Amino acid sequence: MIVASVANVLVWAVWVGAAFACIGSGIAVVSFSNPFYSALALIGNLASLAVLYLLLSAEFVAAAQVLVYAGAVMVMFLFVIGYLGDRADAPWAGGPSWQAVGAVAASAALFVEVIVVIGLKTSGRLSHSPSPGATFGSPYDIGRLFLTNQLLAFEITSIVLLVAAVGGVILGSHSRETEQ
Amino acid sequence: MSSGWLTTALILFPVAGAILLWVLPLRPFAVGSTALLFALVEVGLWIDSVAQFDFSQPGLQLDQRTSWFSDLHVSYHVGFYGFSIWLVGLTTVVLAAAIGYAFWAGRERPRAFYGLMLLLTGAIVGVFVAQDLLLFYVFWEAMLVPLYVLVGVWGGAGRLRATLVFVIYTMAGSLLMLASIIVLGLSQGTFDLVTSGTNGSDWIFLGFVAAFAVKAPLFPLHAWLPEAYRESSPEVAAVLSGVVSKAAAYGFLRIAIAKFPGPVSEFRTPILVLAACGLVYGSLLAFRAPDVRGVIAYSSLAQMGLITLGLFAVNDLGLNGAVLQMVNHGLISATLFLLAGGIERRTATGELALLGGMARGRPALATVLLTAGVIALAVPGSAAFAGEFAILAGVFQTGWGYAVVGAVAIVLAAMYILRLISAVLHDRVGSAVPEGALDLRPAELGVVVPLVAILLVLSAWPAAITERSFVGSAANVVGRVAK
Amino acid sequence: MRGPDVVWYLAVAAFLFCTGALGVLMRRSPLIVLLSLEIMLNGANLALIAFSRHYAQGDGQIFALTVMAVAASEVVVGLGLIVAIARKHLDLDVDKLSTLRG
Amino acid sequence: MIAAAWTCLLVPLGAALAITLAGNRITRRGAGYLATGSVAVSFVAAVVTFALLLGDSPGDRSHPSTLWSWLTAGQLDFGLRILVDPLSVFMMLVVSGVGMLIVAYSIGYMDGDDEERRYFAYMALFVFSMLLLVQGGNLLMLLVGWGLVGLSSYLLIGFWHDRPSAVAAAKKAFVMNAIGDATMALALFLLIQRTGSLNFEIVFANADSLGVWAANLVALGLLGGAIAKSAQLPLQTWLPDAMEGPTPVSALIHAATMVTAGVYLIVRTSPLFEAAPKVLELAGGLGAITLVMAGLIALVQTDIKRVIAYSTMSQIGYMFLAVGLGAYADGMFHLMTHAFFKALLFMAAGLVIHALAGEQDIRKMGGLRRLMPFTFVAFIVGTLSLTGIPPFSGFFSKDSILAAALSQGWYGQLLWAAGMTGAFLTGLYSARLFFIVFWGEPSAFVREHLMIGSHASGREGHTSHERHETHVHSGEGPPSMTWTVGILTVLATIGGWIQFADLWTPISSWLDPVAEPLVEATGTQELVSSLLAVGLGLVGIWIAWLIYAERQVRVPRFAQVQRLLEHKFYFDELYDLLFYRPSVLLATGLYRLVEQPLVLGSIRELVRAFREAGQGTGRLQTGLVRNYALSIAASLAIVTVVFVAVR
Repeated sequence: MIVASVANVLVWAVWVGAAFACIGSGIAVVSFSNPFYSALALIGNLASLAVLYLLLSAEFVAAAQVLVYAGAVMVMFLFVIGYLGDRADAPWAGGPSWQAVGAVAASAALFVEVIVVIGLKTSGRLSHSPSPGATFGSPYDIGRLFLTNQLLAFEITSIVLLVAAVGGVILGSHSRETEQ
Repeated sequence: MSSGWLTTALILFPVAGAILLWVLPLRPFAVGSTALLFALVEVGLWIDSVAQFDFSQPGLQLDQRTSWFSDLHVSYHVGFYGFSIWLVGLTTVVLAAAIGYAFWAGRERPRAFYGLMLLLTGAIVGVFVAQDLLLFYVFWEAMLVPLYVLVGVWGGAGRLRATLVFVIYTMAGSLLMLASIIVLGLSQGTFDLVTSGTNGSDWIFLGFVAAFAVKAPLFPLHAWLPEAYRESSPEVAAVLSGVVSKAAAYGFLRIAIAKFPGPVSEFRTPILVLAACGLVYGSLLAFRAPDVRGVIAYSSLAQMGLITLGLFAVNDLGLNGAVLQMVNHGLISATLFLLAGGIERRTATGELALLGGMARGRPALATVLLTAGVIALAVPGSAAFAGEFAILAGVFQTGWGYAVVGAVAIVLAAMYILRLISAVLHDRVGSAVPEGALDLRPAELGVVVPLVAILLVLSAWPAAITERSFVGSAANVVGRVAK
Repeated sequence: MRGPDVVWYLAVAAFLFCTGALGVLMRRSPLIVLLSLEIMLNGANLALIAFSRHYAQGDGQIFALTVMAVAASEVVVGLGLIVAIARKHLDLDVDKLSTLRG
Repeated sequence: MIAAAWTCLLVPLGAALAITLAGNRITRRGAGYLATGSVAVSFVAAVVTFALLLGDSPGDRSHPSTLWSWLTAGQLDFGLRILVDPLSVFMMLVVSGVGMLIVAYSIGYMDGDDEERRYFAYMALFVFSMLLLVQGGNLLMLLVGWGLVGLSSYLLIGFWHDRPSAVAAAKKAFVMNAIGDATMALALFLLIQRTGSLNFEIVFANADSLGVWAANLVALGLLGGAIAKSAQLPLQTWLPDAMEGPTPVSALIHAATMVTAGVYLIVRTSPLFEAAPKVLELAGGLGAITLVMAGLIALVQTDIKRVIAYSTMSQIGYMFLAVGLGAYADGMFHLMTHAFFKALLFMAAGLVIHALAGEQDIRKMGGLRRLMPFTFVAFIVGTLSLTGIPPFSGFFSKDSILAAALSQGWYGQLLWAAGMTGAFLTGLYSARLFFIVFWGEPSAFVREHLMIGSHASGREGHTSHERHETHVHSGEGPPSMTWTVGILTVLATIGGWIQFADLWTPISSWLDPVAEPLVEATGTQELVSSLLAVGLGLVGIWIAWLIYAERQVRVPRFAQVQRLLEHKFYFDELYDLLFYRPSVLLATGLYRLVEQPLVLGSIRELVRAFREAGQGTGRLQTGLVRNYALSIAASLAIVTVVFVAVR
């Protein structure tokens, strides 16, 4: 009993930490004018998200998150930022344009709406989640799903990746040709 | 019932011919002759269907029905009524003549051309025999698409603009009809024309009327008409004004009138007034049109107004006369357009001011054009007179004013047709008429004379059609068709 | 379930999504726009995984993984474009790339 | 009898078709013989029909026959139906008899024209149409024949189609007749609505129950057809122009048969007209006005055929006068004698024209008496008969009409006065024509053509094609022309003797079962009318003698009146102003003001509107990614609200 409540408090503490780190790093990504710092903040964001995933007992996704994003995607970002150097700097625009006003309004409205919907419409149905099985979120479970029920998604994903790889290659080579 | 296959064959046979032409790498001459052969066999099939049709029986005959979308109650349902068999006959004959003319005149890209003509044949026959709303719509569109191409590719100098206007107008009409068909079919629970009941909705009715009025065309929705009739090749113009416009009139009869008794009586006056306006308006413009095709085109507008008058009189005389006049006008305008094509080939112009004096030394041309023209102006005793007389007598019972307007139009018709005849055949020899311009060639005669001969036979015996269009009272039959 | 309810996770996810959207809508640097897009996708992923946990169904996680793959692809193409733009010596400013104006 | 009647009707049609289809496989002369033969067969068949009908009792002489249903609609059934009764047989005899003579005459007259076959096909078609008109067993068949004679008239007036004036005249004739057809058709529509049939028996049986309005409208519609076909006021202007056609055509169609169809129509549908007595009186009044007016115009015409054409209008005016007063048999009797003497006059004129290589202007003629003695005699007989001098045929028929008018109250007496004026005018203009053409010394023009021996066989005014001069004949034309003229001369002389009112009336008793006369003149009235009319006619001839033969008196000059007459009372100008120009203006105006801007312009406007709408919405397409993203986000926000609110 005490162990359970202590564990509960501990989980809450971890959650609060991770959640705020997540939110903070997210804001940071959006607001830095130097993309390098933004990218670094995104790494923080990804890491804190991985923690939240772990709390949701999605171990495999958390691992994939760290490996794919932090390991691969972020490296790519950093390479590009490094390649661009000064030109990558993105100072904030001048005064508030109607675009900025509209952006803030739309984002805020979306956020409020989602919160309202969660608060009003779910009315407790989302609390008291049942305990998942022991293998939930494990690579075994994910792998089984991928190769049985979600085989199509798996294959499509692979095709998307392939197309993206080809696209990346073509974009690179094409621009080289035009340079010459 | 095995005879239903005959109806299906009437639709599919020319389509099969079209596919054959597209697939087989034939040489141009072989393509033309194959197409003509198919068209003539199609006429033979129609004659067979007339032989099998029992004109003393009411109701649908030679019918065939297969479920298509069963949950929407859409089916492939085809069959003949008395009046539709004549329109199918008109279609097969005019299309055969048109293909024959094209074969004689020669067309570029023959495989595409003749294939489209055969496809058009099948589609128009389909329009006349379809007994299901959705099927009707399918055939309707299948009829329009080849026409767009035929006008747009093989037409004259202004063909693209003509096609554009034609497409815009007919598309707008077709979409209104599609909306009406969907609403009507869903509200009835079935798309079947035979089993579905009547409907009282003004809006659905007006949707159909708009589509048919554009296609007919009725005044003032005829903006596409002069250019389409002028710019397309003669045989396509013949099909357009001879047959395709009749599909619209058939739609009025089979759907707008038979399915909407309430709205018909409500909107009859404005429709009749528009039709009467179109009759006089078309006649007047035909009188002033500067070229051969213009005269025929505007006279077509006038004739469609007349046919609409007869249809919306909704009585025995009007309906019988309208069916008769549909066949008459189909044959007449096809003949006239083909002759106009022949004249244009010889003189390279259709301008009436440049023509003249072609009768001397060209007895065949003079005789055929004169005969067709005289029938077109509905000289008493001609088939067209029988049709006009019945129509006007019918509409007289609805309102005497319409018949008076029609009588004025008879005089105007005399004026514009005589103007056409004398401007082409008589007076001094026109500046565009070469001395050595030939008389009609045997091939041309072979195309045109059968049409004129049918008209002459109908002149002697118009009751051949009026006795066999509706069993008993026409007004009842339209009601009975509607159930 | 220990710790906060799924609702709280969803709130965080929503906030992340809206923050990312704000970045996409306001920033003019294509790099930061891409980064903001990542934030948006991550927000969505968080929501997917939270629901997956709530219903004890693994399919949500599959979806999240797919999203990750798509995000990776998107980054590849997006960065490729940015590099291409840079090579053409164009300004790295989305407001100046308006060739598609009607 | 029925078979004979059908034979009579259909043989000319067969000939017309055969000539048309045979094309060059039949010789020109062969076509002429075929046409003549077919009309002769018709005549024989008509005589047979007549003989058989004589065998029936007078009250039982009506025999309808239907070949097949011509037009049906529900309960309505209009058959291809003929009616053999005294009236139709009377007309059949006149039409096929006179027709046969004139077609035979044409063989000589048209000899050498390079479209002879077409001519004879048209002639045979005309005879068929005219027979259909008179034999038609219901009003629809009558209207069919009515329209077909109009068609053949159009074809034959415009026979020389490279002459613009001929083409214009043909069109004018057809259009004016189409007006009459249209009013007739309207009358038929009303009858169909009221009686449900067009068969004569049924329609006539219901004539009294039509109601005043309907009866008057029906009668007016039929009268419209009658005056258009018979060239009576106010639809008379086409007939003089119709003289553009070959002369035998004028003789057959525009004198002997077709133009008198209006008289036949009124007699045939007399029960309908009797149900509308005012309209019947109107017919008589129009006839009276026309007969005086045409007589006046004839005084100043210089074209030989036009003078005779106006005399035709005038004589048909007499017939209208007669039938308008209800003297049906008298009208028909005059129709018959008129057919004889007017055909004779035209054919005699044709001989003159033929001899003078197509010249029709009487001012160039003169002194033909000795050069064409046969024609001279024929012309004398025709003129005297036309003027109504006994014992020639016109006297008997015209005087019974005038007597009938005298017995018919004040209105009849008014018409009688008009008829008397007409008798005087007839004498004057016909004698004028006769004296100018035949009296005095041969004119230079005549000498050139007839005395130097160049017997050119010409066709009037038709000189653009090669002359056909292979046969040599006397100045009076080939035998085929002269013998027919000879027969007609005899007929015009004795044709009137078959009825002499009050003493000897076979025609009246033959026709009375069909159309019971409304008037019966007394012997005194007959006598008074005869004496006065003959006297006035002789006075007219005498004045003409003084002016044109003796040249003792100069033509009185009244410039205004003369101009009025030469312009035919300005009817052509009036119609041009009232109908033709407005309709041309209307057509042009409609094209400029409605068709161009509204109907054809509609599509242009539509295209413009779409283009502008496209450009407008195109402005939304900024090309800026952030704008698009913002619109997506904003839309998402809005759609979410909608979803939440709606659920």
